[in-house]
Amino acid sequence: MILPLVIIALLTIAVAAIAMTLRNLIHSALLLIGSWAGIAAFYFWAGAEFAAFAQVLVYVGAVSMVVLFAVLLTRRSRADLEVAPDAIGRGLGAMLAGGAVLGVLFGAVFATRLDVAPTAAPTASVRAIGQQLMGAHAASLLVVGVILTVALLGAVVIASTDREGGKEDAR
Amino acid sequence: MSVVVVATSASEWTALRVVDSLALVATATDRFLECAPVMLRDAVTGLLPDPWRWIANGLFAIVAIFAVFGLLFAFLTLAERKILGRVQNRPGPNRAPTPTFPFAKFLGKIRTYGLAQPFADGVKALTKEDIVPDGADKVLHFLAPVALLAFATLTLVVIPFGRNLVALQLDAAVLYFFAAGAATELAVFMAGWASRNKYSLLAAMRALAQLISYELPLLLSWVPVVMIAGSLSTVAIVEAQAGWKFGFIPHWHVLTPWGFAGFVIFMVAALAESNRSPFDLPEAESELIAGHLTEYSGFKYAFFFMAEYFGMCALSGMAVTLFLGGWRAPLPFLEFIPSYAWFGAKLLALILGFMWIRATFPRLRIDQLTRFSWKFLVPLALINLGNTVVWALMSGGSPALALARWPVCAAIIVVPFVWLGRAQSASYAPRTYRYAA
Amino acid sequence: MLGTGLIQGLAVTAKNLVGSFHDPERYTTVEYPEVKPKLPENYRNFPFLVSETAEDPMGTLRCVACQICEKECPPQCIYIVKSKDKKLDASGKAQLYPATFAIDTSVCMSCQICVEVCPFDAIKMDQEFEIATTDRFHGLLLNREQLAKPNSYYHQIHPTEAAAVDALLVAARKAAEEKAKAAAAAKAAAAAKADVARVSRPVNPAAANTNTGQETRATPATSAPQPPAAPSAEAPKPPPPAA
Amino acid sequence: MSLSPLQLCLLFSSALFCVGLVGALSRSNTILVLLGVELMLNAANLNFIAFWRFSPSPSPATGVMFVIFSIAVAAAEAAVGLALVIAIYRHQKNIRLQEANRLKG
Repeated sequence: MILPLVIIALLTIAVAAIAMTLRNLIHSALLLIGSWAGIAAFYFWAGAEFAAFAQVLVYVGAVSMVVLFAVLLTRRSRADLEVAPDAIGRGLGAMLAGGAVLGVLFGAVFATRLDVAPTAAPTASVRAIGQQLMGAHAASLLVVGVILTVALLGAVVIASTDREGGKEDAR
Repeated sequence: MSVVVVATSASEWTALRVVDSLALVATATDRFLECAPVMLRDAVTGLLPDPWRWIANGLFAIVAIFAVFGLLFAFLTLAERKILGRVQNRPGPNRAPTPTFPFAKFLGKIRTYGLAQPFADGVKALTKEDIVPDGADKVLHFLAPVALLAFATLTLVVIPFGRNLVALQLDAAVLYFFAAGAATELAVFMAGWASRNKYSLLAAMRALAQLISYELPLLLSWVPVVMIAGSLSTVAIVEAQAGWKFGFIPHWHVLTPWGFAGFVIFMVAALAESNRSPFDLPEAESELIAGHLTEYSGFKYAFFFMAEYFGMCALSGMAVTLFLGGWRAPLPFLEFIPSYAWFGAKLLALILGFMWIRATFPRLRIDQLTRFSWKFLVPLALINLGNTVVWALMSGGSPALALARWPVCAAIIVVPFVWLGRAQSASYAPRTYRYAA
Repeated sequence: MLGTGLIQGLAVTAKNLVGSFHDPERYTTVEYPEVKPKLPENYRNFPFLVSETAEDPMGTLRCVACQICEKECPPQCIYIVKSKDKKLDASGKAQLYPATFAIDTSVCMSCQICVEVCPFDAIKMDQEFEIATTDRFHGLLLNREQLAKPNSYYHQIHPTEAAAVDALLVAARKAAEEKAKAAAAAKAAAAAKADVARVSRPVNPAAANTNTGQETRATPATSAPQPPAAPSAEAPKPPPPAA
Repeated sequence: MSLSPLQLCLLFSSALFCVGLVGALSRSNTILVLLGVELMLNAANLNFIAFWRFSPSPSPATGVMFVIFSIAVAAAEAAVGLALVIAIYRHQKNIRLQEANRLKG
């Protein structure tokens, strides 16, 4: 019960931490995809199958593709390869800030009494989720749909070139 | 006769636990052939004490899948080459001699229509030098084929190969299938990028663009099935296609207007997802010298090949499950044939179709490819979704309404097909060159 | 409508798929080592030397070691050594013969110039393509014995061409005979008799179409109306100056 | 002291959050910053699932619902963010965040 959780947690955190320190963008993107998969494993462990598959489908399947595309489309220049002079200071500051947040969060977790008895896992059947989505959360579902559409259009508009007469290949 | 064990808790997701005892099998069917696979499994794993049993069952399922599909892969490669040969009016590989080691002196070489070819290929792949380019990303270069094969194999476990023959019964099995399948493009990207070869990288980018484009129609095409069947579980979807109308027309989804359209869209998208021929741009040998496969040799290359066939089998198996009634017999009096034989027959028929298409059509250009998806398949799949809603709403009413839904739903899908198809056909018109005279 | 063309295409391939099982005429390939492909008559790869008979190829080589081909060969893959002695050829005339005739097929570019320049129709293009060898130096250097092939073989591989060549040779021989007869008559008239030794020709079984000695070949230059043989026929016996 | 599974989950998510935070703050590459933000978002999702899993009276699938919406929004965010990255790259030929400090094109 606990052991799989610990393994998943340690692996995910380790993979994410390594990803954040690597200089090779592709490697860190791939490792981050691994950590997303680890999070999906956690969902699976917690009994939220649907969320786990959604996580894999969206993150490992779609977001990762967009990230890799962005990496490939943005060629790195020489300036990116050398360590910027302020990188060390910034890194130290980030570590400090991160450590502080970590301390606060850990302190809060430890200080709070959360002695919930680990009861039987709640079930979330696909049917129940579907009924919730179409019933109680129908409005939110619509809003999310609108957000996604707008985001898609916005992304296309932002990323598209605005050259004059750019219709040369549009046949 | 149908035993569908409802998932009692979500964490109980491992192993073939559909049928846990011979008694249950006996209720499922009394024919020997039908329950032979499960009986075999129980005979093997029954020796173990109870706590180990589900692990053993799971291992048995894994071994079975690898054995069956590994062998199927071997002979599909041969079948593909044979069929391609026949289509081009030549006999195909027919020379690999069957090893007759102890009796070689008396028998000489025996050529069994090239049936030994897969094994010769396997030996060749195993003994070839494994070349890793000097500038390659060694880890990713190794990881890519392994990951690809792993993901392709993962998709196979939720397909019901026969009555009670599903390795992993999930509540959201169809979602699982496509989640696992979505990861394959990651492996293709890894292969292309790790090779440090411009062609491979181009192939990787093409693969990403293509797979993203075709993921959408693929996902949209099976949503109607889920709507009608009311479940994401593959077993339940097969269950929903049980029975015969008038005693001889099976209730398969492909035999409805929306189901037929969904099936066709699914198969076209599946062709693209498995990088098969009219859409095999990532490995286009004439323009990208085999793309992401360029820098692979030996067994890693064989892994890629194996993953392609596994993916093809998985997608065809999913199409069979979703649209062609799964393991069900087409006619009532044919039910004496075991269910897995029916599944296998349908699967092979679809794969044969894949090969036939490969033998026929030339490769698309990348812009035609993406345009075909975004401007044709996706709108059509969305319309099909609405079509299914109309179908479902009209089925509740009077018999006249139920009869009227056939022409209505057929029209709803055929008219946009013709209309969108006209625009598509225009876009494939002879290319005009801007700079050439 | 979109898709009709696709279905037509599928029908074509399906027809092939089914047809190839019951209609062997459809096959575009043959099962090679067992079944040899029928080569088109114009196919050529490397030269061979024509001999009159199959029984004694070395004795009946048409080649007189004139070395025109050796000099004309663009990649210079022919190597000829003239014999010291002379030997009676098919027409009974004493001729030189190649003591060594070697062609390096790894150098030969199959241009057929040697065939075109040969005044004696002694070298022709072969169709033998199974010439793989494990020794790339000596295995590909073909000597006189390996190159010699009988005229009947030439008829086998290039029937029309061989027939034309033989017709020319026969015509040339007839013309030569007539001329010889006329000359003999003139001689007889002029110098009475007593030269019987010259007249009798050896009666060869293949003589009907293969009696193609130097003499017959040399004569048309002056008498017979044969344009193709004319340019090279000016230098009959001695090797001509290399052009 | 013994930790309850819920506390373990929360520690997991807070650690993941901090990894994302440090990454987002320290790296200068825009893509990596975006990925760090994604990681933080995922850490928050973890909490939803953890609380849903271990709550005394789990209402049906509320936590899962939250996560599904969150994933959808995160996907939108990633798409727009990476489109922005490409726009920045097109503009200044690199994707260093420190140099993207002009509003005017």
